[in-house]
Amino acid sequence: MPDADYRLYLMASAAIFTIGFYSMLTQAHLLRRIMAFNVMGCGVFLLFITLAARAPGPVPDPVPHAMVLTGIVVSVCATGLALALAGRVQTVTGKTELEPGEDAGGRSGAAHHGSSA
Amino acid sequence: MTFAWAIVLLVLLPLAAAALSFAFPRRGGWLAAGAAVGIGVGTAQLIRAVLADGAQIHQVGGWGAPLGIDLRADGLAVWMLLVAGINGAAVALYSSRYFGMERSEEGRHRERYFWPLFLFLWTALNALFLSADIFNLYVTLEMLGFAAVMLAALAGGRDALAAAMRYLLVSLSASLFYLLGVALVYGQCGTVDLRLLAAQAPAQPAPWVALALMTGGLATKTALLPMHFWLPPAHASAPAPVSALLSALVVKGSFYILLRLWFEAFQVRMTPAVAQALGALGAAAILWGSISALRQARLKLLIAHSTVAQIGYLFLLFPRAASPKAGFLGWSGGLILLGAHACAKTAMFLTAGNILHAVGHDRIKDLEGVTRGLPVSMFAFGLSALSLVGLPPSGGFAGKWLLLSAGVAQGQWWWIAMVLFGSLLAAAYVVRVLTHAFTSGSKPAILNPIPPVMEWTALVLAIVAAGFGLAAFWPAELLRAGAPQAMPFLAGGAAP
Amino acid sequence: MIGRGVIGICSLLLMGALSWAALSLPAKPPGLAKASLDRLGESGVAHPVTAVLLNYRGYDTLLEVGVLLLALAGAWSLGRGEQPAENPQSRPLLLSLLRVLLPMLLLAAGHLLWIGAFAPGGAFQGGALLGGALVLLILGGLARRALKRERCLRAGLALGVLVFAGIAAVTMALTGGLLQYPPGAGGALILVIETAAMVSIGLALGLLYLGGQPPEGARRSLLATPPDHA
Amino acid sequence: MNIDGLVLLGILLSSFLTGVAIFFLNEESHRLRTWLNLLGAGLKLILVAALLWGIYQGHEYSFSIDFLPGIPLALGADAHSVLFVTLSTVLWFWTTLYAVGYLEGSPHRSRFFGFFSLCVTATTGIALSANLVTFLTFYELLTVTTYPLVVHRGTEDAMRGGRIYLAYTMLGGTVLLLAVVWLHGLAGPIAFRERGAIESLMATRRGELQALFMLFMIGIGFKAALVPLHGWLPKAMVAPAPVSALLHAVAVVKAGAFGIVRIVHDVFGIENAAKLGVLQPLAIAAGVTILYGSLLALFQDGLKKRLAYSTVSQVSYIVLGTAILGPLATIGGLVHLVHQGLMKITLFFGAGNYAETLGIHRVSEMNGVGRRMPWTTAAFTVAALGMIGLPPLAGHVSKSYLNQGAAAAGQEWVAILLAASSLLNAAYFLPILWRAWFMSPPRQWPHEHAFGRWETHWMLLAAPLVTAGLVLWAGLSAESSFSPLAWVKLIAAREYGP
Repeated sequence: MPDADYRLYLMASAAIFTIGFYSMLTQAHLLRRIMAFNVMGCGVFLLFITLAARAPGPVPDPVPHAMVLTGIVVSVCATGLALALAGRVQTVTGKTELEPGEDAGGRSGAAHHGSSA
Repeated sequence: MTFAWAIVLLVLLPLAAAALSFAFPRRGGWLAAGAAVGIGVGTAQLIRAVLADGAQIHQVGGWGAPLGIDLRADGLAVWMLLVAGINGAAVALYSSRYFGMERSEEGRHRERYFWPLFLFLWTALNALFLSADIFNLYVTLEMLGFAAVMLAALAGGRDALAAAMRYLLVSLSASLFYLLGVALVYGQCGTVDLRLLAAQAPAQPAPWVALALMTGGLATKTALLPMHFWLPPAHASAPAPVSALLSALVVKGSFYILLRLWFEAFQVRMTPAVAQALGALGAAAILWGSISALRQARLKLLIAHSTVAQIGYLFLLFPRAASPKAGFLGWSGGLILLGAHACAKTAMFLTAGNILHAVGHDRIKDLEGVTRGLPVSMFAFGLSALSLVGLPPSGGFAGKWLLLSAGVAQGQWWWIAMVLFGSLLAAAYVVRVLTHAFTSGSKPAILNPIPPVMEWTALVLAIVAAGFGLAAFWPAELLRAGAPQAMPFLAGGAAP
Repeated sequence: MIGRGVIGICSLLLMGALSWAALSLPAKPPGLAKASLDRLGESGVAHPVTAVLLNYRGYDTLLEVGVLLLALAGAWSLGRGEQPAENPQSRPLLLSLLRVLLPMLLLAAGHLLWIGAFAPGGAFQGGALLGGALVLLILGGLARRALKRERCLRAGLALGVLVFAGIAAVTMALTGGLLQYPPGAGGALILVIETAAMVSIGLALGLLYLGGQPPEGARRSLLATPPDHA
Repeated sequence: MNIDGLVLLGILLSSFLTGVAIFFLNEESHRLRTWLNLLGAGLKLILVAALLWGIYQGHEYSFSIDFLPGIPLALGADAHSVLFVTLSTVLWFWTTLYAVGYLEGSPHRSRFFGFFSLCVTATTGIALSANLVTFLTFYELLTVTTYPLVVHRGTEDAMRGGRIYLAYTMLGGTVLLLAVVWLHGLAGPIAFRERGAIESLMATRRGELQALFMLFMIGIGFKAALVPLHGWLPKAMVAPAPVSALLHAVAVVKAGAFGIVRIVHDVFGIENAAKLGVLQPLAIAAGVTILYGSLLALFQDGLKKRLAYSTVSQVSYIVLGTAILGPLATIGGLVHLVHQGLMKITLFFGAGNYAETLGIHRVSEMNGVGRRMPWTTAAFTVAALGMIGLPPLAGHVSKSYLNQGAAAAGQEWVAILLAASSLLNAAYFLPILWRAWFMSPPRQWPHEHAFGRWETHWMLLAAPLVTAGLVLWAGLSAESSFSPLAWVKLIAAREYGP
């Protein structure tokens, strides 16, 4: 394949990662943010795959391949975990978003300490 | 050979114990105890080997980098293992009673899941400290992050879940930044081994961007200002032993990778400007963390904000250690401080857990007279405060002394002032707590008795934190004995 | 919160930097393609990706199997998950589909596991199919009895990690190297690891679908209600 | 390290272990605690006596363990150490006895005596430190262990006083830390034994050394209560009387004064310091402090406050003596370290007795108290007259040496200063004595306790009588071969030796 095609893939991976990043910061709904995480991940995996494809020689480089596989499994785990947690957050708080005000710890984070201790 | 068996004890054993404690939930405590003993033996063996023969390398599968993964134990790695081991063991001992105090179905549920998650966390830390491969580090980092988040969510309340959710999203995004950096590094250099990267030292733009991405991701996981926002709620709303693990150890995992990247793999890029920038963020974190700790109404939040400040101190290591004049002083100072902070912070959070359980709240202004109810715990708090403030002969003092000496050797007065000012602020916020606790008001009702083990574990750790400055020369020796040759800067400031 | 404009500008900058870095990568990257092919003969398998996953970088995979179990344990720590469909008979279409799909999925999983040694495939791919099969079973309400046997589930989930770690320790004792398979035994050991891992991966992926611990018979879910102001 | 060095360790451990043991005692075991206290204090006395005897026999004492990389934690016993450690040990014994009596029946005694013992450990540690880092370590330890004593009562007032105390001393400690680190960066580890380690830097680093000296004086000045760093001292008066006695006469202020002596004599070397031109400013600061403290004392009605400002003033006599070049002034300053301790502790014991027995806290309430409590008042009178400098009491010895030393150094202003200060001393002490002895007592004391046979609890009475006796002895036998003065002359001879 000519080199130019790879350039497209490289730029695409950068774009996909950035789109995911932008959504992660701007979206509020937890489900969307989890999806944003997956989009970011896709950008990274695309980069790995492109690197594998560009390798000189008869076959693609298997090392980035294996890394992607590992990365995908991790990201599937992460997604599963995040969905479970988001579901629990929704059950307990009744909301599908995080409150922005909590960031600096301004809200007393210990209202439920009695139960947690 | 020693090293290979140490890996079995340090990584495979806790990993298997984690899986077993998941399969047999009632045996979690015993499995953790077994793992702790194994880790203790492994760490001791490894320390001996490093002191005797210097850094150790093990090629997993016999392949060797770049094709295979190398594991490595040098002074830095075994020091981190030791810190994690001490704090991990203490938390395990504490937790053996902590979760059992709540005699409800919920309490049993928490206990059942605490042990596998805790063992995974410990496995991840040990694997992380031993890895010399930046992709393998990614896997350990994720394991660490997952375990930390789910432990933080274990409290189960509204705040804990929300904080854990935020923590998870931040942590996952940060990991992807790191992984993207790894991809770029591999594309440029064709290897992910730390030592081989150090040997290559390429000058192209891609590694710069990669390094920036990885640093950003790791700094976020370490909660360096301004990416600290997720830490206080997550650390404060978790169960006490979990808060201790998060503050004492988890943030140090990503910090450790930062050290490996900047001082080993990419040390040629460690320019004074980079060092100063990281140091400046650290200084800002000291200020922000301390001042907001002063303003907290609750004990656990105060301790969590103090963690933000103390992480700032760790980043002062960069401008110190990067200098040829003071390299080793700054390096050993920062790392001793790291160990001291870990012990002190664990002791503090465990104490806070005792107070919370005993009096049912942790509002600082209502802690009047708690000293009478929980003398051992408050004594532990006081001792760990010594180390946090950096009074001699605590480990905190030894670390600060070395950092200050490095600053003097470099003639950088601004940083010295920062370290000293931070100590005063730390004194101010711990005294706030002690003042209320000493005031003889109406005696707070001690609702629940605290098992002695929980009080004494905190005290022992506090004594370690407050006393290990007396042997500060030892970690310095350890750090020097196992200093890999890839870190030539460690020759700087050899004779303190 | 920072405004969207600022985030947008930051994102653009990030994208610029990423593109710049990615495009500046050497056109002929100094990867490990050649090295991994050269030493394929020693690895015990014929497919390079499987060789990387289970031999060259088998340690990554060991930890990764751990991560999978960890994720599942984490999800379970949140409490009981959702009750699967009450009545399988209400979904006739799904049931008839399952009758065809399930045997095929199982067969395909076994096939993928087996061919992983010399063609694309392996434990993860096989495990993914198994996981899918399990999800279908749960959706069809056919897995309810299996889900109640929590002890077996736990054992099956832990199996992959335990076998993998056990073999790592055993190879350590035999050859003095972690995951350094004795000459000639590589292929067999890898197959054992992959089989155990596939079972655990399949179970974990399928069970993650529940978003928590499998529900108990009675609809009693722990922590589902906030432990209010105790 | 040698086997004799273990004596040094024993001196520290005798009170450290006592303190730790007391922490873990049941609050109710009064008798055991009292015995432990006295045992620890007694053991320490014996060990110090052994140390004195050993030094007399020509033994060398040193003890060191590895501490920071390249810097040991080292103890030693030179002439300075012995002077201070003897003073603090002797006074501690009596203060302990006094405190046991004073706190009888009050809560939290385990905590109090635990920190009390740790506090004296820190003080003896300061005395026995053989290098700067060790000194710094015990100096900070002193801060930490005295804070719980200051806030012991746990009232709002106490907490406020404690906060101020801690703020001042922490700030001082931080400045001191900076100075120590800086000096280490310049000159390497500083052992007190190799006096004038900075000799080689005199030519090249003059400016830095001057700045360092200033930092040292500020850092230690906080504890020594040099004006304007003295603010904490009157505020810390909320502490129980034995603590005040300890702070003023044995531990904190005294440790500050001792530290200044150490820095001038053993870190810089008095001649080097003189060459750097830093002694004159120090002398002036001391002079200002002397006058300022005395003036403010004049206007205090609270007895303890008046004594506190008197301390501010008197401690600077030591600093003044140190800051004037010449053996006579040095002798005057150093001997005042001992004499001021003896006198001031007696005064505080007296004040404590008045408060505890009759509820008297103010000077204006002291009318006729001499008739009700003749023994206490007699001891108080001896100490107060000593402070004024009446011959043949201890204060007179110090002041006359200071006067001669200043004259020898050509600093005539000191004579005027001392005369003025003596007048002021008389002005704020004599009215007290007049009221106590010659005015008629009120019909009822503010808050009277009955203690049976004696005018007050026997422990409360024994301590001031003994220390008042020591004040007399120090003055009367000053010229004998075994007196504080004789020992101090030895130090001065060494300091200005050939």
